[in-house]
Formats: sequence, structure tokens, C-alpha cells
Amino acid sequence: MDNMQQQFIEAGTLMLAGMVFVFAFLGVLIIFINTVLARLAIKFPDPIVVPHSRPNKKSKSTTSGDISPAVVAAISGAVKRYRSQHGQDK
Amino acid sequence: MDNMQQQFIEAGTLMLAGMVFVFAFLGVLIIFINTVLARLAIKFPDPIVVPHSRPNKKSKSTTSGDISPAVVAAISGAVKRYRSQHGQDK
Amino acid sequence: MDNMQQQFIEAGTLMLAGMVFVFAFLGVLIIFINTVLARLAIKFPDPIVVPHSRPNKKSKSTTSGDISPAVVAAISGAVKRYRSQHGQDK
Amino acid sequence: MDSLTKLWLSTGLANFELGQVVMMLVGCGLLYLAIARNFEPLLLLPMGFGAILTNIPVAGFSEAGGLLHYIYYAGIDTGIFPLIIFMGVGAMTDFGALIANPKTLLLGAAAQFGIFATLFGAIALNYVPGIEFTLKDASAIAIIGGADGPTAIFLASKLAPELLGAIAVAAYSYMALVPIIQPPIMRALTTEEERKIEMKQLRPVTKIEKIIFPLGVLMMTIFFLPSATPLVGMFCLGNLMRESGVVDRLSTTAQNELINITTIFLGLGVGSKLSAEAFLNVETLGILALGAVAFSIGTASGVLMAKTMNKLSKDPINPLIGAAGVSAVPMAARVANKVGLEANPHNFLLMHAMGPNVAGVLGSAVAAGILLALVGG
Amino acid sequence: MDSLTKLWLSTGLANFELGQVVMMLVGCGLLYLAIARNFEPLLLLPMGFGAILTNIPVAGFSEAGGLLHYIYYAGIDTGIFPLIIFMGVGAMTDFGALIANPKTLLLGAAAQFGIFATLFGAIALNYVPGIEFTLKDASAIAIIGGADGPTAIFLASKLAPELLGAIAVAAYSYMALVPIIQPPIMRALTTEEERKIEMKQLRPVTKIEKIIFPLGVLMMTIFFLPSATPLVGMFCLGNLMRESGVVDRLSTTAQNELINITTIFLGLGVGSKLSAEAFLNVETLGILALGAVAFSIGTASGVLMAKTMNKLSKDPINPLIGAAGVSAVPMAARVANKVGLEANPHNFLLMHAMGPNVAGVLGSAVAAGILLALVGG
Amino acid sequence: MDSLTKLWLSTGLANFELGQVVMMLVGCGLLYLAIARNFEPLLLLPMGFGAILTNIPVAGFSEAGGLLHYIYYAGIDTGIFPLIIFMGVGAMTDFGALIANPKTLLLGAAAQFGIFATLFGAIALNYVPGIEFTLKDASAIAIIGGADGPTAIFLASKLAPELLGAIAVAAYSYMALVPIIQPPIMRALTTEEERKIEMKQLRPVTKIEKIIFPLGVLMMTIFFLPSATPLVGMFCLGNLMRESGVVDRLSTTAQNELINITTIFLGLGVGSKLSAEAFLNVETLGILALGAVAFSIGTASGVLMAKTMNKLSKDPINPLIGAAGVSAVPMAARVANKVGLEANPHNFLLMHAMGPNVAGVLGSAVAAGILLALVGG
Ligand code: NA
Ligand code: NA
Ligand code: NA
Repeated sequence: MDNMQQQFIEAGTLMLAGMVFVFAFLGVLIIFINTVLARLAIKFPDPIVVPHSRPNKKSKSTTSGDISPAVVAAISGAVKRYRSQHGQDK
Repeated sequence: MDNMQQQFIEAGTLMLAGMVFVFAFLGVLIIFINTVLARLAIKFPDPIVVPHSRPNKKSKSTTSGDISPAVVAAISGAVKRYRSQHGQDK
Repeated sequence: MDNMQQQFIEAGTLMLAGMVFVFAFLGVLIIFINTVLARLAIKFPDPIVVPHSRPNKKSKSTTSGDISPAVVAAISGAVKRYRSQHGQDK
Repeated sequence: MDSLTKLWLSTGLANFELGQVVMMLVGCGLLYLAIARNFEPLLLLPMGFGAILTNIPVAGFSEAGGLLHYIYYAGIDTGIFPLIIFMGVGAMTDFGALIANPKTLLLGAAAQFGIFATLFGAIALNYVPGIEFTLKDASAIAIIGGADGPTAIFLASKLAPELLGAIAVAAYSYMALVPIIQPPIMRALTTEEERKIEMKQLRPVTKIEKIIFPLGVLMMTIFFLPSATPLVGMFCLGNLMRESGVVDRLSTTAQNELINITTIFLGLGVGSKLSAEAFLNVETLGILALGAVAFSIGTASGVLMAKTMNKLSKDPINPLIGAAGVSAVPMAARVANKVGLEANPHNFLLMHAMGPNVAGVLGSAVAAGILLALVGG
Repeated sequence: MDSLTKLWLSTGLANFELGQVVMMLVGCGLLYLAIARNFEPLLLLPMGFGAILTNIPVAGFSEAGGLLHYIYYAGIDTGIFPLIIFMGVGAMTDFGALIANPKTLLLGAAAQFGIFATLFGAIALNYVPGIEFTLKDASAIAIIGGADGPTAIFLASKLAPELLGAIAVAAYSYMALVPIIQPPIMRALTTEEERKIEMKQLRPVTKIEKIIFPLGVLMMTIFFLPSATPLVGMFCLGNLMRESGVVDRLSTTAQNELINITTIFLGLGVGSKLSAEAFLNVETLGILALGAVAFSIGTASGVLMAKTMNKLSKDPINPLIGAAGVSAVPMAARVANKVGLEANPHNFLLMHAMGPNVAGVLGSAVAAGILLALVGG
Repeated sequence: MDSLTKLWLSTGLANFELGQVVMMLVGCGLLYLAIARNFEPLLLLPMGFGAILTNIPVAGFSEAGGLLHYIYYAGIDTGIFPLIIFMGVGAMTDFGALIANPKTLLLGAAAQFGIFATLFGAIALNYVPGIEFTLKDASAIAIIGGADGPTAIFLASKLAPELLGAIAVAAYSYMALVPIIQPPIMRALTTEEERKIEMKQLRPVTKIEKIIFPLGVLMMTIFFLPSATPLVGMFCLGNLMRESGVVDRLSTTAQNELINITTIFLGLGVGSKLSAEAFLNVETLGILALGAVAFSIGTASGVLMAKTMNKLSKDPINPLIGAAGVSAVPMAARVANKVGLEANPHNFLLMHAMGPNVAGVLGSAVAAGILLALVGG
């Protein structure tokens, strides 16, 4: 079957071209990460976050019985949201 | 008015056919529930849930002053969500 | 350039008509607020809300260690929502 | 001066027609009902607003290229919006009470007599001069008796789009009026003793039953009434998403953001059909009258069916729960509960009334399918 | 070998045109402004990304069948996306400060002079070789002075779609630059004493006022300027959903998920208009220059109007709040507050500036309606 | 009687064809897998339901005017739904592990051999009578090996829409079967010692790297493979929204409501392609067989590549993480972790496996782009 043979050749070429391309593409991406990103990471390091300087980013409501105003606001927001979703029917 | 008479006959037939069909349909549904579903309910009963085996399914935060980590996570999630919704304008 | 001149006249007319209209429109709106709304405000004053009569509107969960059932419901709802969003992947 | 003339000619004042003014007042009336009287505000508020917008002269909201034109043809003419709403309602519906007491399906069936009797009535109204309802029109009007908004909009958009505005107004208004329309009928048809009847506590329903139920309903609809499968199918999809427990994030979205977004546009789109030509005529009065009749007959049929069943059944059935068969979920069930409490302060009928209530949703979707199959072709 | 040739011919490298490269850099510039400089990131991030995508050779994002093509024609060409955004903005807007001090509407009116003066300026720019703005173009450019993104996009998509990209870039960039553009103008036009003026505390506003206000605005727009009703109408619908208190779930969705979804696609769709042919020309430079002029004139007009009113009014008016009349909600109000605090550390102008700020939104929607009515026909 | 005949003729029972019944059973099978076996329920539940709906006689869900027809042509034929999903997945993806250990990109590349080997296999299947796959068909089938649902749907809708149903069924089923398919292959190709290898802890990754990474990926795709930019572009847009930190509300919506809404409709639309003619044939069996082969080859290639790299690299690489290169995020990474723990209870590979896992997503999007470029033209 001549047609089949040609299809196999096409499929084989695709396989070869495809795998070469995939490896080339992701390989270049490795180089990109190792050069560009690595250099950027050194030039623009993440700011060092002192936990106490951002007390409201993650509310430290772990101490029992001591709830910060932000949490209260969030809770009352959640209550409101909860009610608006469950209190109104259809 | 011949036309009106025919319309009445059509409407009457619709009424009859409709009500018969509705009763038949929902009646068969009763049979379905009483046979198929009833049998399924016996074959596949709900697993018996021992409250203590799933402590994190409904956090038992009713005891005052004792907040579980899951709740804290939820609260901080709510705070974050609250802020992302209210802190950014337009 | 005759064409330019005509365009300037058109633009000038637009400017004049536009500013007059904007002022007229928002001016009438002032009158609307000062008459219609002011009268409505007197006729239908907001109901006086005694804080204690609606204790569940804003849950007063500021007292440490005392969480109302509504808040607990909201929290467990938030926990559920949090889990459903974060527990299922892709 | 040219500009000023042009500006004047482009004002609403220079272009108003009387009908548009009246229809804007109708729109304001709907807003009033929604906001001040709390009449089904989720739909009536955007609908009233849509009625105002569509009647603005010059603006062309409902003409080709206008916002409401796009909304109507993309979402309502295609049936997509009511079907999405129905999916969301399915995801909100708990069939537990119905599965626990399947007899209540008969109450949901009986209440559909409101639909078919109204169809007859609509044809009878053809004796009134100025009213000329075809069988399609009559069917679309009759579905008001189903007391189910999306079903009514879906059927009307298929059978009688020119009546859609009036039908939606009537359907949602009477649904909001359920607490006023039903109690007198319920009291008139029952004795004090009957209203005091306490019912047996419902058995618990297993997860597997709740999962298989929507699939069974869908299969039956496929076998017997394919024309109802768009409505029933989307409803069952929503319910399956809810009960399966494996796609909670989809179910939550269907019940919240998706249904909310769709509701806004559905309301606006339905409101866009409230034009003067389509609404300001005798037929609208006829539709409003027929709607009241439909709700009353549906309520009465449900109650009478429940009375009959109470006599035949070994377990007692409080006839009041029959009224919940008209659907109008969950309002009608609450009304049954309230009227029951008046007669017997220890009698909580709410859960028992939820059975006929959700049965009524299925019943009217089935009725809509029958009308589509027999009249829509 | 055939495959490799085909693969090479299908790469971007083999097909790039210079203009596309430049426009991708423009897109990257917008991303930089959005991410590193926090310039209106909600729109500029998707817009910059859309600018990159639309300029990719071979990929055909903005050709028939491409993603951005669908987004643009379904959402922007029809006007649907800006109108949905406007509904959401309406649902986020509190008119309380405006109702409490209605005089501030005049500040919102005065600031619109930025629009109409710019229209004049755009026509004058026709003296520059390579620039040829029609009256429609000039009107679409002038609306940048309205400092309101959705209004600018809506009007530009109707009057001058080929300028939409440049106009949106200018509008959002200058809105982000409000804290840099406005203060020098504000300081130059006011004395230290004026900036120190403290204003009377605002009276409380009742619920009924807040509910009737959007309806009143809509009615006036219907009477006097139907061409503005798409913008004003959707804005008032959102505001009514907010204030009515009966459709909180719709209002919440309009303010959150619906506006978020629409913003992503609006940004991508606007970005798709940033093609080399449309953007890389002298006209874009003209538009950027006119935008800066428009913001400056608008700010100055607002401040001068406030100075005048302060002299005529019995209650003191701090002229700084006039600058908030350009809209750019709530940035301009915050700028007024900040400049006020510099002069008088106890003078909190934020709430007072919210009045002219939201008045500016109405004012520019009205201005857009006038331009549509007089130039759009 | 006429009505009854009409009603009977409109029932499903009177119109069923055998193929429809079988396809409904297939739909029920998908629902079973989704609900009882938890096989990718988010897509398989709506997809199974869509399969049932599309095969209902008379109802015409997938004919002009039917709900699934609109969904398919608006969302899948255009490619919009898979692209929106991909944006959401991008917003959910953390590339930190990949950036920290970029070598793992090679594992994601190696695993794509599953795709191209399957393409070869699909052509070989043309020897089987009744199967006749064109190169386009073969490419669409091969992408199953990418183990990425939206990519498979997107490519199949472009190259072989008539096979879309079978391809989606195979892709999602095998993705759900990853924990069953992969472990035996992983154990067969590795020694106990190799599975015990502990890897160096990953370095922390800075914010700037995470922001620039999606832009870098997009730029490379633009340079080398524009045909992949729809998929890669939307993915990178989502990821940029996530990592930029300035548009959290858009990112949250893309990860939640928007992807949920789209998933419901994508599932229904894909299910609508499960018609008897398209599914009940030998080709579907071939596709299912090829899918299993594709996953197995992909897994093996990843593991073998990792073994090779472990020998060449100075830092130890556990070969198990190579299996995660097929994507199927995050299931495949979890499988690698689990098999690793069996050999060494102190060896937590999850984070290390996330690198190749997300690399696999990029790899299969690149592979899809190659197939589109070379076969799609
Ligand atoms: Na009903
Ligand atoms: Na403005
Ligand atoms: Na992959």
C-alpha cells in the first residue's frame, strides 16, 4: 500500500520534528530560566518581610479568645454573604 | 360560531389528555420511588457517621474561646477575600 | 482653509451647546434633590434602629470568646466554601 | 442654533408617544412592587427596569443594535436563560421530602388542573370582543397556573412571544401574591379539624436515592415526553450536581453567580417585551384575570386532592399541604405551614408541604412539555 | 525537510513585521505600568496582554475565527461590555455624599469643560500634517477628559473604533496619573487659605432618597438626553440594585464576579485594537497630548468653579474638591483629600470630594450622550 | 384520540433508535465513573449528562435551535471555552517548583513522546479494517497522550471535530486512571534504590521570577510557535494575573466562578458530540486503545529520561518524578510522591514532581501547537 507508506513517512517525520522541537523549546526555556530569571532574581530580590511590620496581612487570630477587628469585619462580611445566599429563596 | 366550538373541543381534549398524562407521569414516578429507590436505599444505606471520626467536616467551634486551625484558615481566607473585594476600587 | 473654519465653528457650537446642556442637566438635578428628594426624606424618614432590637444584623462578636451561633454558621459555611475551592484541583 | 434644534429633536420630550409613557409607568409600578412590596424582586426589579428602558424614545434599546435586543435574542428567544435558571433552581432543590413521601406527587399533579382549566378559560375569553387567543396563546397563558417563573417564560417564548411580557408580569405577580390568594381558598375548602391534622414524621432519605431520583425523572421524561426534556433535563442536571457531592464547586456556582448573572439579563430581556403595542390592550387584562383564576383553581385542586387522599390513606394527610402543589417554591409551602399553625400551634407542616411543592415544579414542567408537544408543533 | 521548512515558515521569527514588534513592546509597556507602577491594573493588564496577542504574526487572534475577534465583536462593538461594567460601577457607587450636598453637582458639570475644550483642541490639531480628525474622531478623543474608562470605551466604539486603542490607553494612563497631574494644578489655582477651608459635616441621607435618586437621574436622562440612556440607564440599574436592598445577591454579583469577568474580556478586546496601523502614527501622539490637556483643563475648571461657588455660597466650599469633578473615582477624591491634609492636617475632605467625584461620572455620561446625539447621528 | 396519537408519536419510546439507547448508556456510564468512581467529575458529569441529552429522540438538543447546538457552536467550535479554562488553569498554576529546578523541563519534554508515538500508532491502525484515520485525525488522537483535557478538546475541535467526543472521553478517563496506569510502569522501569533517592530541597523563588516567567514563555512561543499562542497565551495570561499580585480579583474570578461556569458548558458541549454515528464504531475502540498506549509511553519516556538525567547530573534526581511529566496536574505528581513513599517513607517527592508536572502542561501545549502548524494548515 503506497498510501500507507507515505502516511508512515509523514507520521515519522512529524514524530521526529515534533520531539526535536519540544526538546529545543523547553531547552531554551531552561536557558531562559538559568540566565534571565536568575539574574533578575539577584537584581530584584524579594523584600524581606518582618512579620511584625505587616500585622494585618495574616491576622494572628490563633491566640484563643482574641479576635482582631479585621477578623470581626471578615466574619460579619461572611455572615452577610452567608445570609444573602441562604436567606433569599429561588 | 363553529370555530369557537372546535376550539372548545380542542381545549377540552387538551385538558383531558393533559391531566391524564400528568397524573400518569407522576404516578409512575411514585412507583419508581417505591420500588427502585426503596430497593437502592436498602442495598446502599448511608454510611453511619460517627461524629468523632470526621472532626473537620463541621468544625465544632462552639466551645467559646477555642478556635480550631480550620476555622482560622477559613477566617484568614475570608479576610483575604473580603480585602480583595473591598480594598480594590473600580 | 474654509473647511477648517467650518470645523472650528462646529466644534465651538458643540462646546457651547454641550457645556450649557451639562450645566442645565445637573442644575435641574440639584433642584430635583432639593425638592423631590428632600420632601421624600421628610415624609419617609429612615426607621430608627435601636441596636439591641436587631442583634443579628451585625453580630457583636467583639466580646472575646463569645461567638454567636450565626457567626459559627458563617464560619462553618466559610470553611466549607474554603474547602470546596481549595480541596478540588483543576 | 442648528445644534440646539438637533439636541431638542433628540430629546425624549420631543419624541414621546403616550403608550411609551404609560408603559414606563407600568415599569415603575413593577419596581414599586419589587422594592416596596417585595414582590419577587429578583426578577421584577430588572424586569421593571427593562420595561422602562425599552420604552425610551429614540434610544432604541430593543431595536437592532440595542442592548435589550441582543439580550432578548441571545438569551430568551433561544431559551438559554430560562434553562440556565432552571439548572440553578435544580441545584437549590432538595427532593428529600418528596422521596420520603412519594404520595405527595399526586398533589403536585392535581394542582396542574389550574393550568388546563385556564387553557379552557382562555379559549372562552375569545367571546370577549378584542380578545383573540389562538390555542398557542391560550397554552402560554395557561402555564401561569404552573406558578413557576422560568417555565412560564420558556413556554411563552416558544408559543406566544408577543404575550411574553404580560405572561411574565402575571406569573411573577401572582407568585408574590400567593400568601394573599391561597389562605382564603384553603380555609374555605377545609374544616378546622382537617387543618389540625398532624402528619407522621418523614423517614430519612439516603444519598443514593437523592442521586438516582433526578436521573429517574429524566429517564421517564425521555421515555414519555421528550418535549419536556430541555426544562426537566437542565433541572435534573442542577439537582444531580447538587446531590452527587462530587462537583460542589459547579453546584455552588450554578446556585449563585451563574443564576444571579442570568437573572439580571433574563429580567431585562423579559422587560424588553413590555412595549405599548404588546401590553396595552384588552388581552393583557384577560391574561391578568386568567392568571388569578389559574392560581385559585390550582390551589383548590391541590386541597381537594389532599382531602380525598386523606380519606383513602392510612397515614393522615393534612389537606393544607395540597395547596403547595402549585409550586411557587418555597412560598406556597410556607403558606401551608402558616395556615396550619393557625389551627394547631404545634403542627409544623413545612417539611410535609415541601413534597407537593417540589412535585408541583415537576408537574408544571411536565404540563409545559405536553403543551409544547400537542400545541407547539 | 519539508516539515522543518513548514515549521520555520510558521514561526513568528519568519513572519514578524516591524510594526508588530513595536506594538508588542507597547503591550509590554502597558504591562509594566500595570504591574510595576500599579496604573489601573485591572484594565491595563489584560489590555497590554491583548495588545501582545493581537500582534502575534500568523496566529490571527483578531482575524475572523480568532479569540480576540470574537471578544471584540461580541462585547465591544455591540457596547455590551462597557455597559455591564457601568452597571457594576453603579452598584459600587454611593451617592450619599452627593445627595447630602447637591451643589457639588455644579463641580461635576464644570469639570466637563475638559471634554469640550479638548474637542476644540482636537480640531485645531488638524493643522498638524498627518493628523486629520473628523468631528466624530474629535468627540471620541475629547471624552478622555471625562476620566471615566467605560464611558470612553463606549463612546469610542461608537464614534471612532479605529482610535479605540489609543483612546483607551490615554484614558486609563491619565486616570492612573491623576495623583501626579492634579496636585500642581490644584496648588497653582488656590491660595493656602483656600486649601485650609474646612467644610460643614454632611447631613445623613435617608434610604428613600438613595432609592429614588437613580430613578430620578434616569427619568431626566430620558426626558432630555435619550442618547445617554444606555450608559446612564445601566449605571442607574446597578445603583438601584444596590440601594433597593431587595436584590442583594444580584447587586453583589454585579459588583464582583460579573464585573470581573467582563473586565478581563473588555481589556483583551480593547487591547486587540492596538495594531500597528491603528496606533503607530502621529494621531496617537496627538491623542496622548490631548488627553493630558483634557485632564488638566477639567481639573482647572473644577477648581475654578469651586472657588467661585465658595465666594457665593454661605457654607464654605474648599476649592480642592472641585478637582474631583473630573471623576476618576475614587482616586481624584483621594487626591483632593491628600492635598487638603497638606495644608491643614485636621481637614478631611474625602467625603466632601466624593460628591463632585460621582457627579463627574454623571457629568461625563451626559457629555457622552450629547456628543452621541449631535455628532453620532 | 387525535391528541393521544400525537402525544404517543411525540414520546421517546415511539422514536428511539438503538444507537441512541446505547449512547445514553454510555452517558450513564460516564456519570457512574464521575460520581461513584470520582473520575474527573468536574468534566465527566456534565459531559455524561450532555451525552444523554443529545441522544434524546425528538428533543433536538443538538440540532439548530437546540441548547447544546448553541453551546457547541458558540463555545467549542470557536475554541473559546477550552481557552477560558486554560486561562483559569494558568491562574491556578504555581511555577515555583519548575523555576527552582529548571532541568525538570526536560522531563516534561520527554513525556511528550507519548503524543508523537501515538500519532505513529494511529496511522498504523489504518491497517485495521473499518479504521481510516487521516493525519489530522491521528494528531487529534495523539494529543490524548498530553494528559491535558482543555488542550485535547481545543486541538480536536480544530483538527477532527467528529472525533471530539471519543477523544475527550479517552483523555479524561485515562487522566482519572493515572493512579492505576502509572505505578506499575514506574516500578518496572526503576530499581528499589532509584525509587529511594532523596532530592535536594528546592531553593526559594522570587516574585519577579514568577512574574517574568509566563511572559518569557509567551515570548518564546511567539518567536518559535505562533500556532500554540492561543493555548499558551491564555495560560500565561492566567498565570500573570496570579503572580502579578495587582489584579487579585480578576485572578480569583478566573480560578473560580469563570472556570466553573465554563466547565459546565464545556462538559455539556463536548457531551453533545457523543452521538451514535460518531461514537459507536471501531474507530472509538482504536482511540481508547491508543489513549492507553499514549499514557503508558509518556510515563515510560518520562521515567527513562529521569534515569538518564540522574546518571548525568550532579544533584540526584529520583526517576519517579519523570512520570509526572505527562501533566495530569496534580494527580501525576501525587502518584510520584506515593510510589516514592512506598520505597522510602521519609521521601517526599511532591514538590519535586510539581516541576515536571507543570512542565508537562507546557510541553503538551507546545506539541499541540506543532501539530496545528504542521497538520492543521
Ligand atoms: Na407548578
Ligand atoms: Na467625568
Ligand atoms: Na502534557
